[in-house]
Amino acid sequence: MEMDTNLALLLVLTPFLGFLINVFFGKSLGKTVSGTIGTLAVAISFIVTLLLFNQITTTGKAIEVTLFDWIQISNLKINLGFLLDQLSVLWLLFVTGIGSLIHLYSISYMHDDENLHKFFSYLNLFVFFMITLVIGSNLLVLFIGWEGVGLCSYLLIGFWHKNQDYNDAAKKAFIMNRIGDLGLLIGMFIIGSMFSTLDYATLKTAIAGASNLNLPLLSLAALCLFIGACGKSAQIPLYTWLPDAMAGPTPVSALIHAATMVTAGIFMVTRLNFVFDLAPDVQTVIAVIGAITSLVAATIGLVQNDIKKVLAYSTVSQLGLMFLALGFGAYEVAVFHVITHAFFKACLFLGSGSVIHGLHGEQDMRKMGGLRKAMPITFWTMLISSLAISGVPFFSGFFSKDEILLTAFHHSIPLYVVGSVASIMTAFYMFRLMFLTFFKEFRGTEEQKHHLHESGALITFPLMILAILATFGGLISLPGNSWLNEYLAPLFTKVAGEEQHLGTTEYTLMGVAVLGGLLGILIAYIKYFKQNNVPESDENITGLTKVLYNKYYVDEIYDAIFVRSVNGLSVFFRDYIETGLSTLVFGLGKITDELAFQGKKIQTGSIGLYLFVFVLGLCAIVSYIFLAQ
Amino acid sequence: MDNILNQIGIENYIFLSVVLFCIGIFGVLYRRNAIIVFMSIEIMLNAVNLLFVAFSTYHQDAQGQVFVFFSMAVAAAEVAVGLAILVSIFRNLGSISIDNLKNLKG
Amino acid sequence: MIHIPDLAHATTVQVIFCFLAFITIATAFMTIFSRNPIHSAIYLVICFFSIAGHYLLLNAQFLAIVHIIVYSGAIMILFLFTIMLMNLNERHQVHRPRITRLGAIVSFCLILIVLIAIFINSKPIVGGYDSTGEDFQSIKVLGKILLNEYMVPFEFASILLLVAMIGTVLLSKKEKLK
Amino acid sequence: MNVSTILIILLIGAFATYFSGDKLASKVALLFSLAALGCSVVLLNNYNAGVNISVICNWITQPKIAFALNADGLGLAMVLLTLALTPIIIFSSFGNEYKNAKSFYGLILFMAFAMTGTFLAADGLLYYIFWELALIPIYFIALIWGNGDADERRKAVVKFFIYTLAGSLFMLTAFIYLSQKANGSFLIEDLYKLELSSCEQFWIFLAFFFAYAIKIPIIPFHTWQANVYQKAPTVGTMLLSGIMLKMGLYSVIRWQLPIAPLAAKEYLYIFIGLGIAGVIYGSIVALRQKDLKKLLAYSSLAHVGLIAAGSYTLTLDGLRGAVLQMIAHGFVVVGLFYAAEVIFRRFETRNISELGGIRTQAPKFTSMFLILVLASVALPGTFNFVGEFTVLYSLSQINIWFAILGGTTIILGAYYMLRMFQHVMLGETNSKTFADVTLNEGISFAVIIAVLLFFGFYSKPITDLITPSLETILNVINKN
Repeated sequence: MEMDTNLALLLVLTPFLGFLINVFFGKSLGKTVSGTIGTLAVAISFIVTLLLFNQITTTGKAIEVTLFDWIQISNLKINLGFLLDQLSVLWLLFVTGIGSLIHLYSISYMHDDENLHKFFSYLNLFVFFMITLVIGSNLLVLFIGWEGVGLCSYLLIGFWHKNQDYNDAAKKAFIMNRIGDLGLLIGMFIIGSMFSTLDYATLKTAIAGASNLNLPLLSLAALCLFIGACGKSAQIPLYTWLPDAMAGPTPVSALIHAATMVTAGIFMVTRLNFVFDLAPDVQTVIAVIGAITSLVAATIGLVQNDIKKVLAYSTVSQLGLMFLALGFGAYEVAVFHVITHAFFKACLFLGSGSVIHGLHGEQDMRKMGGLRKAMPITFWTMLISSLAISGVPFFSGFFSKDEILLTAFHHSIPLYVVGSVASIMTAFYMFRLMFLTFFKEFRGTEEQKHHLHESGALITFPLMILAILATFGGLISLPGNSWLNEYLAPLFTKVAGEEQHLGTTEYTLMGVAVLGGLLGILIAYIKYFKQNNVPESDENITGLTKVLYNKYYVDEIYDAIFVRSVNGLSVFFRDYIETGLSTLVFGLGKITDELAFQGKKIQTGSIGLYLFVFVLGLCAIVSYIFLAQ
Repeated sequence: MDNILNQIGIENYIFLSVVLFCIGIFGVLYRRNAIIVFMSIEIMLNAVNLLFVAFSTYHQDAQGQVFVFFSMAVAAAEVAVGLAILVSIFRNLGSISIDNLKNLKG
Repeated sequence: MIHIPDLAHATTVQVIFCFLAFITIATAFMTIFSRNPIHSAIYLVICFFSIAGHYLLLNAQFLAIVHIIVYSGAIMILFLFTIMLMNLNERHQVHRPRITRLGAIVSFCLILIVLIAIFINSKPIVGGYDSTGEDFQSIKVLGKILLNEYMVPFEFASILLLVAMIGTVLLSKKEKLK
Repeated sequence: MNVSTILIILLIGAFATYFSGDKLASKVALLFSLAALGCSVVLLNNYNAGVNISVICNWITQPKIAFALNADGLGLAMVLLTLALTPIIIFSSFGNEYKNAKSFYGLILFMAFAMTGTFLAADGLLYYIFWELALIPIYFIALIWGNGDADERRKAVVKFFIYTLAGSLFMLTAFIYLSQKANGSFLIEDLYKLELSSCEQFWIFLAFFFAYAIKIPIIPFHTWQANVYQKAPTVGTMLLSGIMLKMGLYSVIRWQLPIAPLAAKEYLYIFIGLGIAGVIYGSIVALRQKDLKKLLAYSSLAHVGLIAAGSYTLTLDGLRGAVLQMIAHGFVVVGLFYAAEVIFRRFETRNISELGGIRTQAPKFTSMFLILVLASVALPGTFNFVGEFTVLYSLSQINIWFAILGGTTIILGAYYMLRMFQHVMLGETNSKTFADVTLNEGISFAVIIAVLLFFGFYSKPITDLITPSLETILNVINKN
C-alpha cells in the first residue's frame, strides 16, 4: 500500500512540482530548460502511469489510496483520496502520453514567446488537475480537477492577455463551464443526500444494495450530472465556448480542447455508469443531445474558414457522437472513441499548429493552399488523421465510429441516421480542410510563401507518433475481439454482449458507413480539388451558408437573452433599485427631520404657555396615578 | 406633651397647603413679572414646607423638619442666584417681563 | 372631610389656626394681585410671618425662627433690594391678555380640584394623634440629628450656599465692556 | 491565563499606540496585534488541552451584568480570525502615510479589542456594549481618514452609524425583555434556558434580526454598505468587511437562533430566501459597478447572503459551512481590498474603466490577485470552496431550489469577478507605469493566500474546533 501511495503521489505531484518550478524559477532558468522541465514532469507521470497500468493489468485489482479527511459534512465524510482502476489508468495513459507529446511540441512551437515559462507552468498545472480529475476516488476530488482544468483552460485561452477578445473567450469558457459545474454540484448534493457518500466504490455498492430507490430523484441527479458534463464536454446548449477557446495557442487547443479536458464529461458519465443505468430517461436525453450536437456542430463545421474553428466544431461533433454512445449505455464504445479521437484530433490540431507556425500565425484557410510540398510531414500525418476521423477502413476512427453507429442502429434508427449524416459531413469538411490547405496553389502573400518551411523535429516528432497511433489505435478494440471491452469489463454492471456477434446487418452497416465517409471525401474532392473552389470572403457569404457561417447566430441569441438581460438587470438594479432603497433609508432620516422641524414650531418660547402645559400635564399624571385605579 | 393636631386635624393643614400651593401655581401662570413669579415659587415652596412640618408633628418625627431645613437652604441659594440672574437680565434687556425671554423658541 | 371648627366652641388653638390660615391665604393672594411689586413683597413678608406662626403652633420653634430669619429676613430683603434696584413700579406692568388670565384661572381650579380630590380619595387616617411624649423637635435634638445622621448633606448644604454665593457675585458683577 | 488577557493586551496596545507618537505608532500597533495573536494561539492550545480559559465575574450588580467571557470553539475561531487579520491589516497599511497616525492605529487596535470582546462575551449586556464599542472607532476611521469628497463621505458614514445604531437598539430592547424573563440575568446560559412562547420568540427574533440584518447586511438593509466601503480608507474597509460583518453573522448563530429557535424554524424559508435573494441581487449589482471597491462591496453582499442563508438552515452543516465561509471570506475579502489599495497607491484611481493592462507590468501582483479572485469565486482547493460547498449542501437538504438559486453565485460570481479582473488587469499594457508588489505588500498577500490554500485542503483543524460548540448550540435550538 505504501508503494501505491507513493506512486500515486508521484504521479500527481510531479506535474505540480513542474508547475511550481516554472512559476518561481521559470524566467531565470531560460526557455529551453523551462520547457524541458515541464515536459519531463509530464513524462515522469507517464512512466508512472505505465507502471500502474502494468500493475493493474496483471493483478486486475483497483488501487485505492486515501490521504486525509478533506471536508466533513454531517452525513458525508469526504476524503482526499485516489482510485486507480482500469478506467482511470486508461485515461491517464493518454492524458499523460499525449500530454508529454504536446509538451515536447510546445517547446518548439512557443519558443518565440517571451512568457514560455508561464505557458509551461500552466500546462503542467493543467496536467496536474487533469490527473486529479481522473484519479479522484470521489466526486468531490473529481470536482477539484474539474474546476482546476477549467481554470487552466481559462488561463491558457487568455494566454495572450493583451488581446481583450481572447480574454473574452477565456472568460466565456470559464463561465460556461461554471454553469455546468453548478449542475454537477447539484447532482452531487442529491447523490450525497441519498446515499451519504460521494465515493465511487461505496456509491456503487450502495446503489447495488439499495432496495427501494427513489428513482425520479436519482434521475434528477443524473440529469444534473449530465448538465455538468455538457459544460465541460461542450454539448448543446453549453457548447459555444469551445470554438471560441481556439483563441489559445494551438498546443493548448490540442491538449485541452480536443484530447483531454473536453472528454472529462464522458469520463464522469462512464465513471458513474451505475447511476446513469438506473435513469433510462436521462440516457435518452443524453443520446438525443449527443446526436443533435454532433449534427449541428458538423453543419457549422462545413463552412468555417478558420482552420482551427473547423477542428473545433469537428471536436464538438465527435464529442456529440461519444455522448450518443453513452446515451445507449455503450460506455466502452464511447471510451474507445475518446481514445481514438484523442489520437487523431491531437494530431490534427498539432498539424494545424504546424501549418499556422509555418505561416506565422495565419489561420484562414482561404489564404493557404499548396502546402503539401513545403510541409510534407505535416501533410502526411494530417492526411492519416483525416482519414481516421472520416472513418476510412482500418484507420482507428473507422472502428470506433462504426461501433457507435452500430450501437445507435440497434437502439434507435432516427438517431442512427443523424449520426451517420454527421459522419458524412465530418468526412466532407475534413477533406475540405485538407484540400484547401495542402493542395493547389498557395494563396497567401509572397513573403509568407518565401518563408514556407517544414517545422522542426520537435514539432514533427509528436505528429508522427500521433499519426501512428491514429492509424493503429483501433486495434485495441476490434469488432468481435475487443481487448478494451475485456479490460473495462469490471467497471460495468451490464455485460456488453450484444456487439460481440457480427452478422449481416453489422457488415451492411459498416459498408454503409464506409460508403458515407467516402462520399463525403468525394464531394470535397470535386468541390475543392476538381472545381478548385475557394470559399468566398466574409461579405459575400449569403443564404444558408451565412447562417451556418455565423453558427446559427447562437452566440448572438445567448448574448441577447442571457448576457444582455443580466447586464440590463444589473444596470437597472444599480441605477434604480439601489438608489431607491438608499432614498428610502435617507427618507426615514428626512421624515425625522421634518417631524423635528414641525415640532420645533410648538416651542414658541413663551414660558407662560410652557407652564400652562406643564400644569395640565401635572394634573393628568397626578390624577392618573392617584385617581385612575 | 399634648399633640396639637388633636385640636386642629392634619387635614386642615393639608388643605391649607394645597390652597397655598395652588395660589403659587396661579401666581406663576398669572403674572409676567419675573419677580412676582419668583415670589409665587417661594409660596409654593413654603406650602410644601408647612406640610412637612405638619407631618413631622403627626408622626412625631424630626426627619420632616430636617428636610425643611435643607429645603430652606436650597431656597435661599435659589433665590440668591435667581435674583442675580434677574438683575443681569434687567440690565441687558431693561425689562423683567418673562414674555421677553424667548430664547427657547425653536 | 373638611372639618370646619365650630367657632362657638372653638379652642384657642383652633381660633389661632383659623386666623393664621386666613392671613396666610389672603396675603398670598394679595402678593399675586398687587400691582406694585413692593406691595407684593410686603404681603409676602406677612405671609411668611403667618407661616412662621403655624410652625410655632406646631411647636417647631427652631424652625419658626430659622424661617423668619431666612425668609422674612434674608430672602425678602433680597427681593426688596432687587425691586428697588430695578426701580419697578406700576407703570412697568404690561397689560395681561385675557387668554392668559383665563388659562391661569383654569389651571388654578384644575389643580386645586385634582389635589383636593386626591386627598379626599386617599382617605387619610384621621384621628388617633398619639403623642410619644418624647422630645423630637427641640434645638438640641434637631442639632444632634443634623450633625450625626445628616452630617454629609448638611455639609453639602454649606457648599451649595457657597457656590450660590460665588455664582451670585459673578452674575451680578458688571461685565467690563471691551 | 484566560481570554481576558487578549482583551487587556489589545486595550493596553490601543493606548500605548496612542502615546507612542505618530512615527512609532504603526510599529507599536503591529507589535501589540501580534502579541494578541500569539496570546490567542497559546490560549487555543490551552483550550485544546482542556484548560478552562473562560472568565465570569460580577461586574454591575444592579442591573445584574456579569463580566462573562466564554471561550468555546466557535468564539475562539472568530477571535483567531480577528486577531490574524488585524496584524495583516495593520501591516498592509505600512505603505501609506496617515495624518495623526497615532490615533489611527490606536483606533484600529481599539476596534480589534471591541470586536474580540463581541466574539467572546457571554453576557447579553456586555456583548451589547462591545457590539456598540466596535462601531465608534470605525466611524472615526471612515470619517477622518476616508477618501473622496468630505461632504459625501460624512453623509455615507453618518448614515452607516445611525443605521446600525438604530438596528442595535432593537437588540437592546430584546435583551432587556429577555433579562426580565430570566429574573434579571443577562447571562447567555440563562437566556438559552428561557422557554418563550412562540409569539414572544417572534418578536425577539425580529428585534435581533434588525440588528443583524443591518450589520451583516442582508438585503434590503444593505444600502449603507457600498458607500461606506468606497469612502472609508482601505484599512477601514478591511476591518468592516473582514471582521465586522462577521460579528453580525456570528451573532446570528450565537444569540439569535438559540434564543428564538421556534421563530427561526417557523420562518426558515423566509430568512433563507432573504439570504439567497442577497446572493443573486448582490451578484447582479456587482456586475456593472464602476468602482473597484464598490464592486467588491457588492460581492461581499452576495457572499454574506449565502453565509446567512446557511446559518438559517438550522442544520449542523449549514452552521458549520457558514462559520467556515465566514473565516474564508474574511481572509479573501481583506486580500481583495488590499489589492484594490495596491492599485490605488500606484494609479490613484479605482475606476475600473481607467485601469487595465497591469499584467504585463506586474506579473507577481497579477498572480496573487488572480488567486484571490479565484478563491473568491470558490475554486476547489481554496478555503472558500469548503465553506461554500458545505453551505450549499445544507441548503440542498432544506430544498433543492435553494441550492440551485444559491448556486448561481458560482456562475454570477465568476462572471463579475473575471469581468473585473479582465478590465483591471488584462489588456494592452497600461500607459502609466505600475511597479510590481513591494516586499511588504508581497508578505501580506502571501500570508493570506497561504491561509486560503492550506485550509482549502485541510480544514479539519477548524472543523474540529468549531463543531462541538455548534453542536451545543444546535442542541439548544432543538431542545423542544
